[in-house]
Amino acid sequence: MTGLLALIVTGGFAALIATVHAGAGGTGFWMGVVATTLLAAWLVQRLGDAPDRGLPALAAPVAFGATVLALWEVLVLGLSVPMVLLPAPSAIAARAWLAAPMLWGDFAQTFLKAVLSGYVIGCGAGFALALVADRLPFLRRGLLPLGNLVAALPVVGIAPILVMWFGFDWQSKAAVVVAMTFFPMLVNTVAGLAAAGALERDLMRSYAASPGQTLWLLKLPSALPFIFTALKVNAPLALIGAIVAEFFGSPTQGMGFRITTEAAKLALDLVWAEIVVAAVAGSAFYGLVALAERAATFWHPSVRP
Amino acid sequence: QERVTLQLKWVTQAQFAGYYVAQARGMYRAANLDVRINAGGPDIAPPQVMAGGRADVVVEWMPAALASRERGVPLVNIAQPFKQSGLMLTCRAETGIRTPADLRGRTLGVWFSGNEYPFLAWMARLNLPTNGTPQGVRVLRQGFNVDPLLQRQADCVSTMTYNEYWQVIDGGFRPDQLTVFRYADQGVATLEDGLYVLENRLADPAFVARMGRFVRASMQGWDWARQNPDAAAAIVLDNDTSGAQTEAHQRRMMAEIAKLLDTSGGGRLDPADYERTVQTLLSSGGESPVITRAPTGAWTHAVVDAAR
Amino acid sequence: MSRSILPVLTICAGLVLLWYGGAIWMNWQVVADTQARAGATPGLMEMVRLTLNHARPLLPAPHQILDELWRSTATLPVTSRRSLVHHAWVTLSAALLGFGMGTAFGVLLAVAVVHIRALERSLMPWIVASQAVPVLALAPIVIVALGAMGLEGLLPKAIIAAYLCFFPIAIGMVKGLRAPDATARDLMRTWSATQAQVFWKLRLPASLPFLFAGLKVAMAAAVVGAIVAELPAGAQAGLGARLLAGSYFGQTIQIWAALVAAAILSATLVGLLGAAERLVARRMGARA
Amino acid sequence: MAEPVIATRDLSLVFTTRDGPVQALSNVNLDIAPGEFISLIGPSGCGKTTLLRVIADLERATGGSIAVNGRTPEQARLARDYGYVFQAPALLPWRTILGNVQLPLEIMGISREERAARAKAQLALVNLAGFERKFPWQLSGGMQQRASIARALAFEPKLLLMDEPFGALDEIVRDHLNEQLLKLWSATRKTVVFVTHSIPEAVFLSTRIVVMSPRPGRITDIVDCDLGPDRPLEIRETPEFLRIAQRVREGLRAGHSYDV
Amino acid sequence: MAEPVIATRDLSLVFTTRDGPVQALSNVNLDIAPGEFISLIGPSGCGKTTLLRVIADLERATGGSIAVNGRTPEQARLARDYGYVFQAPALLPWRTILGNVQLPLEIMGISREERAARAKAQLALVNLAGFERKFPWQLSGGMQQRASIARALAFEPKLLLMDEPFGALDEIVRDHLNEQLLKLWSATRKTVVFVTHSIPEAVFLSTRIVVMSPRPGRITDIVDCDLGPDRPLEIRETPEFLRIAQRVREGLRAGHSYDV
Ligand SMILES: Nc1ncnc2c1ncn2[C@@H]1O[C@H](COP(=O)(O)OP(=O)(O)OP(=O)(O)O)[C@@H](O)[C@H]1O
Ligand SMILES: Nc1ncnc2c1ncn2[C@@H]1O[C@H](COP(=O)(O)OP(=O)(O)OP(=O)(O)O)[C@@H](O)[C@H]1O
Ligand SMILES: Cc1ncc(C[n+]2csc(CCO)c2C)c(N)n1
Ligand SMILES: [Mg+2]
Ligand SMILES: [Mg+2]
Repeated sequence: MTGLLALIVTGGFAALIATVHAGAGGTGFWMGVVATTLLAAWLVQRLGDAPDRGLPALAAPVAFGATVLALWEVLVLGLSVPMVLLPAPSAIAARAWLAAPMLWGDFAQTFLKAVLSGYVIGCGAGFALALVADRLPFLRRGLLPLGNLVAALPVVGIAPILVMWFGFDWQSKAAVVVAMTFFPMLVNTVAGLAAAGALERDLMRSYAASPGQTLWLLKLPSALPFIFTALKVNAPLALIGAIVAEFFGSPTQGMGFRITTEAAKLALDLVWAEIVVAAVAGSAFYGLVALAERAATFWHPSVRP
Repeated sequence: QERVTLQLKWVTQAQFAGYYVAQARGMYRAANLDVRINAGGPDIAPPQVMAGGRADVVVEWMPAALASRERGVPLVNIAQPFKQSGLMLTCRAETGIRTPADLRGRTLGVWFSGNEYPFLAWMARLNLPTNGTPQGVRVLRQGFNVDPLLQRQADCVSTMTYNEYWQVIDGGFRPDQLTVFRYADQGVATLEDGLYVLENRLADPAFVARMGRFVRASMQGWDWARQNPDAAAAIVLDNDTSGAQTEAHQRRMMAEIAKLLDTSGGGRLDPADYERTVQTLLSSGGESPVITRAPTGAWTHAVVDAAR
Repeated sequence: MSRSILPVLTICAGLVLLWYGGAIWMNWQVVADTQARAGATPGLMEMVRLTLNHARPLLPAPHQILDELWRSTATLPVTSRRSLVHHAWVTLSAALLGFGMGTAFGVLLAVAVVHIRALERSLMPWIVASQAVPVLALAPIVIVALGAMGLEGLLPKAIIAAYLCFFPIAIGMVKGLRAPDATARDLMRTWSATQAQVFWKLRLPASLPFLFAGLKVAMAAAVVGAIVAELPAGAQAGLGARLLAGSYFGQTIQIWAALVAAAILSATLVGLLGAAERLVARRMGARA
Repeated sequence: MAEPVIATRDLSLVFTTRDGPVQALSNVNLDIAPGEFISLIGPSGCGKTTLLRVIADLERATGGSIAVNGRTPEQARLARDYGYVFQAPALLPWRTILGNVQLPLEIMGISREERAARAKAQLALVNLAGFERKFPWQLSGGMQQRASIARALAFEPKLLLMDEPFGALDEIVRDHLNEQLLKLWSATRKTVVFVTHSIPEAVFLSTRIVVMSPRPGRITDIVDCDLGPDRPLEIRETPEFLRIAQRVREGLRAGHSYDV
Repeated sequence: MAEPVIATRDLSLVFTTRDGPVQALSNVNLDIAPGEFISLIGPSGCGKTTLLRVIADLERATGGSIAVNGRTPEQARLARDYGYVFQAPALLPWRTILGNVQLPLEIMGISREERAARAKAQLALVNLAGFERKFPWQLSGGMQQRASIARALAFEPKLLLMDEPFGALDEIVRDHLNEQLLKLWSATRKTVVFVTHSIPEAVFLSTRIVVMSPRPGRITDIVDCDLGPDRPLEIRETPEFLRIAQRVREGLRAGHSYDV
């Protein structure tokens, strides 16, 4: 049944896309669009209710994404939206295919160098400061309000300064990522370290456990759900930070560099190809963190079956 | 009164004094126009604004305008108040750079977003690769200011005669401590601030007539600004909603802008300048060229003629 | 609250000292260069004085920033375009509207995801992907597109702020709404409570710690979003416009003043959220 | 016999865990008539809680069948046929004691005044008057347990499932609550399924006692307990009472893995 | 008498809550000698847990004084003088049962092999062999309680504080564990402070029984329980045993607010 539905939807969109590329329009065409979209929504709904593991779990988001892409193609071409506002997915894909080596170079520059190093340092620093603050109430009361201040620094403000300090290459972008990922980690870890139950704290106290032992054996495990929340929020954030930072000076490579320079030249297909790379990389990064979370917090009610 | 929306290419400053003067001193009103001036900024691409239907006429540099034409937003130059290019490369003299040949092996700050093509054309002519090899030059994408020069991250940076150059001076350099290469002197100048509209709208005679009045009033504004630079700077300052501009800086900018203007022809584009711009852009190479073939119909004198 | 005044002051004092040291160290080279070009050879004290009062420093000294802040707030009427209060207000209004919209959307999304399995599977991955899209790249398109639909002024900026801030709330809330343990959920089941009742009486209260952590991050993100959105909106006014203008004219001190203003703005807002959190926690019987 | 309130046929339940399946219930056959007071007794881990959870539709059986009031457990749950006292108090930490006891009443849409009145009456019954405005963590373990009993009684279900409700209480309070429960039961003819570890308590309260044994959890004995509806505390010294208690104890011992 | 392990003088504790102070302990005077087995018994909410928590330095007294092994409770806690079985199991959900029982041993820096050996031995003692690799939420309530007892025993403290450790267990397991505890106690001459609600259990195990009464929590009676060290389960039928139990019951009833 689901298979048949998927077949109909796929066929429907294929026909629509062929029609629109041939330049047709009209009432019948738009009714076809509406009907196929409704069928696709039903399909996504069915797939979403399927069992949890394996291929079916992937089918739903894929079907949803494919629907969005097909609609995008049909609408952009059908309504003849100018390319400088929104290019069609087919145009983006064609351009991405041609520009693949360049996209890879940009990805390596921005993601592999700036994002990863900045993410590790930023999350690490937020985490470390949270530990210190948890240990020293004096620091907690003094540092956390100041931590809030750092969080509030807008990227567009710090990026020019950090470029000035750390130079044009990826180091300054990593510094921006550090500044952006730091605060979510700090806030969440502090909240997480406070989440251990009173009874469990008493238990550790009764063992005269050292603060380090209490931290390691009790507080950190119970803080994990919070820490992973921060890691997840930070994954796409780090990517945005690095890209935006490249707007303020960069070598002649990088995703942010390409996006701004090509946008100014109205090469929106290349801009979108770059955005797609960013979205895929960000989602994959997030997905990895989410997998790690499932493994590490198997005991939490939100994960436990 | 007929409405006209003008989209500038950059933030409110004396670079656009003529339009603000025409508005403040009633030249638009006298031409029976109600003109709304929208400031630009680093994230605003005037052709995109145009394609979104949010402007009737835009101020743009010709490389970007030609690029957008090739990408399906057919902009047409209707007037060219700026005759000269103000773009230059400014170097610290202490690095030993005296002539273009000395640029080999140096780190240069360049503006991108379409402004890199005259630069690439120049480097191609000098036979200097731009890929960072020691035989060539190392290129940095420069932000909006000259900090890389002051902080010695670059040996040279891009500047405009009317703006960034003076920031370098304010940063503690004397003119004799700087080596300056004007793009115009190197034969790679491209046309800067011109007025552009969408091609299909020119089919409408009423629109052409309206633009004619607009161009004429704008040129009157420019003419007045050229003759009264300090007063023009004050008018610009009145229109700065960010409250960040200073009077001294705007006066200096206005004085420099005046040197780039040509108000004598009523804004009529010189086809020779256009040809030189196209040739420069086509000879620049690069991995994603700004234009791949010589455009056609990218300018018209119809509006300027209608303005007579 | 009052307990934290002394620690904050102590740490601030330490930071200010560090900052002065940093300012001398970082600005040394530039000052030395300038002096050398001018042919002067100042003594040590003179050099220190110059590094702490440089007009285009790598790192301005705290008193320079305070001075600029004072000049641009206290000495001008708040309606003046040169007043930082005016610009802060422009940013604040967009940030608050965006925060409101983002919070509403984030919470609704979390509620939907927790209750409708199909949504979590199909929509969630795409929401995540959307967050990896650099806003600053999309902001101009968003503003142009919204403008074409007739939306101008506050709303486009607020939408961009909302786009940045709904995500931390949604992620935190999904976790929080699922935090109640099995016994509590079983309890509600035995009363065959409706989904709405389970939500209001169990899931929502249990999610509040997560919600507040998310709100604080989101508040900061909303301010950042409002500032980012000011650039493609023409950088006419607001702290973003000040940042851009400062950067454009190399006015480092002005950048820092705008940065500090932005930081104070959102720290105040985050602080208010913290106070609200404590209030709610008290009402919910948290231990002293 | 009237239509049974609970009827199970070869009921089985297997938990699948990472290191293999755990058989928690195996071939449980049990009919409970309306108005009966059934105690489940058996060693720790023998499946008492699991059986109660299956009745309450909190766990789905993996074999056999079960009917509650002639319907599926799910239908019975949705019809709010039963009240459940959990083994742990499970009070919501952000609600006061009064708020916790009122919670089911709120959910069932009972008016504000009646809610407060009923909740207060139940709290008085379990001797917690004066603690209405405290939060759970301000109460002792036994007090929390009593609050959770009050919560289950407050909404007056026809079928009561109670999982060791009096485990954390001292003898005196326990005797008192036993009497109250018996009074309530004989006055309202509720059906009660009651898990306990105390043999005297089971004998004192029940009409029948179900003895279970572990690994796999199953019923080993069902002891009739016909002491009549009128049971003063002193009945616990009668030979009849002691005889039944002895029988239960033997059943319990037989199912145990220790050789005591 | 040797130097007391625990000595309190006019010990008082007042909780300040939002709606006024709660006097949980009032003028408690109690000396416990080394090797004694003291049971605390009293109505729910009378302060038994609170007294245990003060001894364990988990709560600070607001009046009077207390010494543990001649030191302050804090020093005693830091010296790891005692092991504590809480009223609720308090197992960490991310650790297996074995991991939970090993937790104190890990904290005290005992080697990996010994840790595992000791933990396994204690789990066997409480009849949880075979459940080492399960997680807490996979165990029944009584099994969790037993795991928490194993955890406290595993690190072999000289002073054991036990808060209703056997509340959730059936009679047979309870008898078994009572015997085990008694064996352990007479073999090692530990000092035990034991909270229970079961009068027979208190009499069977203790050298002295402390009867408390609530509002404010105070000691109303201390009953000597000189049954000698050798106590077979059958001792519970002897007249001596029943006499002591009766005395405790009366003390308990006197302190109660019901007029039963
Ligand atoms: N943290 C607290 N804040 C306020 N009051 C408290 C707190 N802890 C306990 N109390 C009160 O102190 C009194 C004694 O409580 P405690 O836990 O010591 O009783 P208990 O004798 O152990 O009872 P049970 O047998 O029910 O466990 C009770 O009235 C309780 O409400
Ligand atoms: N969620 C679960 N996953 C795996 N095994 C479980 C789960 N819940 C219970 N069990 C197992 O099922 C068996 C029966 O457990 P149940 O809770 O019904 O016992 P019980 O008779 O209530 O014991 P107690 O008197 O100790 O509460 C136990 O062996 C237990 O380990
Ligand atoms: C993103 C971007 N960066 C720099 C420039 C260069 N530029 C062209 S005009 C102008 C103002 C004159 O001072 C500047 C800085 C640009 N066009 N776009
Ligand atoms: Mg149970
Ligand atoms: Mg207690």
